[in-house]
Amino acid sequence: MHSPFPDKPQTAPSIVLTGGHLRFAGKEVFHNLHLTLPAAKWSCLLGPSGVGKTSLLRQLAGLRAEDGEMEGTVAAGDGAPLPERIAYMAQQDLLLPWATVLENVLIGRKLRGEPIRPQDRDKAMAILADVDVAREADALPAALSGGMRQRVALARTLFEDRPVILMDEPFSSLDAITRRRLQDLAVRLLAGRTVLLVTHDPMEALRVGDDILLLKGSPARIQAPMSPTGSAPRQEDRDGLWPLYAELLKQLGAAA
Amino acid sequence: MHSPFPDKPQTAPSIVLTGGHLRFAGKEVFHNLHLTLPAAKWSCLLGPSGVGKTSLLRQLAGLRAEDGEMEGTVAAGDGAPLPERIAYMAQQDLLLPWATVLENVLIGRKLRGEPIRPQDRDKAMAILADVDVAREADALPAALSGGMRQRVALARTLFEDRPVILMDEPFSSLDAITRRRLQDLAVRLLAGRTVLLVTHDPMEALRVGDDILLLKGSPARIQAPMSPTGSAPRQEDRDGLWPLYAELLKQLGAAA
Amino acid sequence: MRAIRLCITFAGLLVLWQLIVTATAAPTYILPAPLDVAIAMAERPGLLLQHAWVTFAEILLGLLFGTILGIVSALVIALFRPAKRWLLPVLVISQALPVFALAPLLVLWLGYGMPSKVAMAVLIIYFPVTAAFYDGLRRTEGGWLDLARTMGATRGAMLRHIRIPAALPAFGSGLRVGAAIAPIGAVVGEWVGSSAGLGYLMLHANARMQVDFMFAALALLASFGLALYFTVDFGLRRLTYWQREQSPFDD
Amino acid sequence: MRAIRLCITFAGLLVLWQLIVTATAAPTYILPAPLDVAIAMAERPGLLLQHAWVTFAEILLGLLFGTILGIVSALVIALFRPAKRWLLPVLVISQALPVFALAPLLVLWLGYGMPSKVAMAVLIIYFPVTAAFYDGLRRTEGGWLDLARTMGATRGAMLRHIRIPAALPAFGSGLRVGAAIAPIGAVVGEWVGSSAGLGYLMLHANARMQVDFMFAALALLASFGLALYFTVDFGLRRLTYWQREQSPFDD
Amino acid sequence: QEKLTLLLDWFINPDHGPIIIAREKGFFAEQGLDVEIVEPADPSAPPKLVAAGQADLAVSYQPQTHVQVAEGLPLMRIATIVATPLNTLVVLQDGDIKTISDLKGKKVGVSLGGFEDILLGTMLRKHGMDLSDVELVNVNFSLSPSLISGQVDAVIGAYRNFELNQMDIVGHPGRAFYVEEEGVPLYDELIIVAKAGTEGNPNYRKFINALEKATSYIINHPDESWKAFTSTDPKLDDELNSRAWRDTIPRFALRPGALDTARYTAFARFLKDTGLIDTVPELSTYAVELPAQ
Ligand SMILES: Nc1ncnc2c1ncn2[C@@H]1O[C@H](COP(=O)(O)OP(=O)(O)OP(=O)(O)O)[C@@H](O)[C@H]1O
Ligand SMILES: Nc1ncnc2c1ncn2[C@@H]1O[C@H](COP(=O)(O)OP(=O)(O)OP(=O)(O)O)[C@@H](O)[C@H]1O
Ligand SMILES: [Mg+2]
Ligand SMILES: [Mg+2]
Repeated sequence: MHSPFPDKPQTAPSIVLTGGHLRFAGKEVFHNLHLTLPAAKWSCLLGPSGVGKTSLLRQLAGLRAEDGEMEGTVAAGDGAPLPERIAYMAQQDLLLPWATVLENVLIGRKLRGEPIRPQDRDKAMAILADVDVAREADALPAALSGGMRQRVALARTLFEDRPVILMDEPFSSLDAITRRRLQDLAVRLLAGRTVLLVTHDPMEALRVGDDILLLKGSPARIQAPMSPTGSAPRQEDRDGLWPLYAELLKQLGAAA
Repeated sequence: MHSPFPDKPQTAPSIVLTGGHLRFAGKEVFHNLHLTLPAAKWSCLLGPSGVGKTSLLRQLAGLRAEDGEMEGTVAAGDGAPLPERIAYMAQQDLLLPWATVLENVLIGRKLRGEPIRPQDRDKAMAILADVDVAREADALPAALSGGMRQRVALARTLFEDRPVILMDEPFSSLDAITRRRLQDLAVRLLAGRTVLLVTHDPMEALRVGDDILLLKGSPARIQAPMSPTGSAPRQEDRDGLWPLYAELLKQLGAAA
Repeated sequence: MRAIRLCITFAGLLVLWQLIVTATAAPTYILPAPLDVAIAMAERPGLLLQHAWVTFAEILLGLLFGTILGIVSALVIALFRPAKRWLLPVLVISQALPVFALAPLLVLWLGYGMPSKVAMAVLIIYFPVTAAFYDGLRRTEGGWLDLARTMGATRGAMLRHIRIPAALPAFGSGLRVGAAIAPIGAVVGEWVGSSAGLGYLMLHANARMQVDFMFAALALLASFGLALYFTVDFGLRRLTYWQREQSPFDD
Repeated sequence: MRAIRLCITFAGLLVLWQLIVTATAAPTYILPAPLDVAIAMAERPGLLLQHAWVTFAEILLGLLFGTILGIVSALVIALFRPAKRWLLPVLVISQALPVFALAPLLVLWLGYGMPSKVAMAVLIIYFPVTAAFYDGLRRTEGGWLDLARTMGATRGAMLRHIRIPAALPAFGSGLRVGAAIAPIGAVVGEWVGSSAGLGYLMLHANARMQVDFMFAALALLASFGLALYFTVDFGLRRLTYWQREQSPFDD
Repeated sequence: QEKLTLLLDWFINPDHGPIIIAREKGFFAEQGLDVEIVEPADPSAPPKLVAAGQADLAVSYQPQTHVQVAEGLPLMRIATIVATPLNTLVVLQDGDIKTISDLKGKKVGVSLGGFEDILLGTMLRKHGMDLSDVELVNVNFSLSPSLISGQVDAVIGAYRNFELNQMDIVGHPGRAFYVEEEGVPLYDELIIVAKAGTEGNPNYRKFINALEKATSYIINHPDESWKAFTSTDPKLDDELNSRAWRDTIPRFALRPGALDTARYTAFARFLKDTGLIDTVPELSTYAVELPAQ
């Protein structure tokens, strides 16, 4: 099977958040939060809606809270600067309505002032084909369905090809079949990267995550209940995920 | 347990679409589509991303396709006019950014020029409590997380209290626990209504749907592979949904 | 803090002014220095203020009626398709015609009193407000309208609860422009015929080459214009409280 | 189809005009009837056209430079926080000062040729364009900016690929207003000092009480203003091709 | 008290002396008149508004009135305020232009009053040139500044009692060429017009009587009348106005109501010869001497 990525060895760092703190007027989302994302591993973050997952991801991505106070330091394990090594996929697709699907995928290069070479175009088209929206490459986002938009946003993130990937519910609008396929694709393409995936689907977390993280409570605290074994993407039956799934659901229920 | 709805018997009609047709420039989404939603039942619509589920729902809701040609007739089984008996929840939350959460829930009454009585406020607050955003009733949507926004949109739909409910992925941004809770809530509150639910989660369809519908192919056609027995909300193990789940996944896979 | 900044801004403008005078070596009858103007202002403060009130009243009334008229026109054009076809060209023409050409007509119909000046200010403010508000109205997010339709919204309620709030930011843009140019309307009106107001004073002084006094009136007018703009701006921010402003390069 | 509608619109305007004349019983020397004006126009078409070219050139140049200046100013204000604090008041003042008051100064500095009229048109167009574009720039959707930041966007690229496209619809609002009022700028400039142009012709005709001829010039000016507006409008629609317009009550 | 509305041609200035003195000294009141005075900024508007019945009387100019009547405005001259031309062609005293012949190829600023180009043309013709030998530039009301700043080489439309003093005060004295000495027939600069057909209004005669009394008061008491003039509005009290006042006094019509039919007829013929008007209407249709009551 072809890979759109040239074989460029990337050294993915671990990520460490210390003293993470976020408060909105009269509401403390989290407080003195510590978190380590192991290098070159997939961590999956689960937690009840509104607990602060997106906020945490934003802090890791170096973004500020619009109306809140955010504190804490985010650093890479290798001590090198982090920001330019991160690709961030937000909960909303954030496609630019005036740019075609292909242009949206290439936007990172444009924003960094890098030229769009033919091989960039090819790579983008290959990823679009992988997420099955290649046919719409020249369409504007307004002509896409919700799931197609999400897939374009995913393609944009994959295209960025960074050592650290932060994704906020990247598969939430996809049907079960497509979702599985794209999980497998992401695992393959993002092998060796440090990934944090926010998801609402415990089975998804178990299939692709090396570490499962739980954010719960108010102010929210991090728990790391389990680390499935075997290499991702795992299979429900083959890799014995069902007991883990039941366990995870129980823990989530306790969290809610 | 309290119910925010007064005991007003509603006769929910069946819905019949004949000759449904939708084409966008150079792309036929569906063609000569026939569909009957049985009265007072939950139908769940599954299908690959981009196949036309949202479009079909919009046609049933009496909305047009912005840049496409739409044909076909939608009628209620009892022959009475349909439009004013429908509540529609879109794939996006469509909250008004200038209105508080509570005002967003009450917006239907305002838009119809109906007065907001104290009991409307109480009912809205009760539903907001049910979906667990009562604490944010006076906040603006910008202060909510993605899942919270979706729950407000759900609350708005439930508040409308119509005999026909069309919902487009209403639980997609919710964590597993909240999602289950809200499925149960919806089943309880919408008992006796004619419901069409678009979802990507086959298990969700099996838990709440009386009929499962599959939209697949290009142009898309409707299939009705199964109708789980037992009253919703069903339990995975108790109601023997697992074999159905496997079967459904297989059919979806064939559809993709 | 804000007051200090305002003072500094003001001082900066004065310095700029003085620099221009010095640099271009402009004679007093072309561009007087700030000090000359200040002296002219100090010499006859009563006269200036007395005329200023008249102009301020005209400006405020013009802004009020112009805004109301603009809002109504934009609503009519946005709501009724035929209105758009027929009214829009009239509107554009009304704008492209120099108000001065219409002045005798206005005086003929409204006389030499305040109404004709207010009408002139209205004419000037009207278009930016109408055009911007109309632009906002026709760009309402489709999803909201669809939602409202399925809810059986009445036209009026849809307008009131969705289209108008959604168009408020655009309306704000237009009103800001309107507020900034309202003083021109009143002054042009006074030039057409009047016996009071800063515009009258200015023409009068200009005809006599009392350029310092003319600039004193001008300075008063500009100060009022500035105050009006920032008041309107403040009000509009309140009105569109949910809008978050981006100043992405603050940091 | 469009041509027919345009003709009907035009005829409608003529009828409206005639109605006003009839209804107000305005004497010819204040508001001549359309036919009188047509006759006046037919009598000296060469003279009218020759002066019209001058004015049209002034308007187009004014619109061009005013737009460019407005775009640059809005960018500077939006990008540099200090610029906002210091430039915005200057901008508002520049607007609150009646151009008429500045007109004699401009003429003295720039002479009686075309530059002073173009400068006047620029002054008039400048503010609506700047204000609207700036408004658009400061309201960029936060999510896009966040995305761009995580991608390591340069300031320039973020501006070019996100903030400017996102502000184009607002810019369009402003430019439409600018296009509609550009003719005033040029004509006011001509009134203050000129030896050619429709404004000059109008002053001349007005002084001679050839009101029908003056209105002929006015009609030419209005037609050009209308054509300019709709051309700009058409161009702007192209420019914001992804924008869907809502006319929710079409059906 | 009978109400009358009077539109001036321009802001109050010494040219309006008799009108202001009649008001300040109570001569209007004496005649039982209550005169409302309105100052416009566009001198071409008042005749239109009088013709349209928006006001009773307007201050206008004899040449313009001929043109306006020829264009169909129903106007009737009933009185004269300034009985000589005020218009001049002005150049800088120490400038290059010494005689009118020096104007060849130069720029001449004009305040478009509808008549200045005819004046200039006549003056040029006397020196063997015509209008095509100069470039006419509309400078609106910035006559002196445009001349002083060198934007134009001469201006036509400057008033001998006003612009000349103005230039002198700012240190750039001008030299005037008087139109009536360069081939233009004598005319009344400032007159009062009413709407044609209303000349039977008895208040008009009373108005003229008051003007006449005011004029003789001014001649007799130049200093008191200057004080009375400035008392209307303190901002009138400056050096320019006081010098203009002195220069204007000898030009006020001593018999405002009197009509010099020969002067009007000759001037109408002059206008027809220059092509400004096509026909010379019967004088009695636009100028009268109102009878005593
Ligand atoms: N404005 C448009 N112009 C062109 N094509 C469009 C437009 N809107 C929708 N489509 C096409 O119609 C098809 C159906 O879209 P629809 O939104 O109904 O899909 P869907 O089944 O709801 O998908 P999803 O599960 O991803 O939400 C898609 O292939 C989409 O590309
Ligand atoms: N601008 C704001 N003002 C006030 N509160 C805010 C604001 N933004 C977010 N919050 C609050 O912060 C909390 C965390 O929000 P966040 O988006 O991180 O949740 P989440 O875990 O991602 O939820 P979801 O699963 O629903 O997306 C929420 O309770 C929300 O109400
Ligand atoms: Mg989130
Ligand atoms: Mg959909």
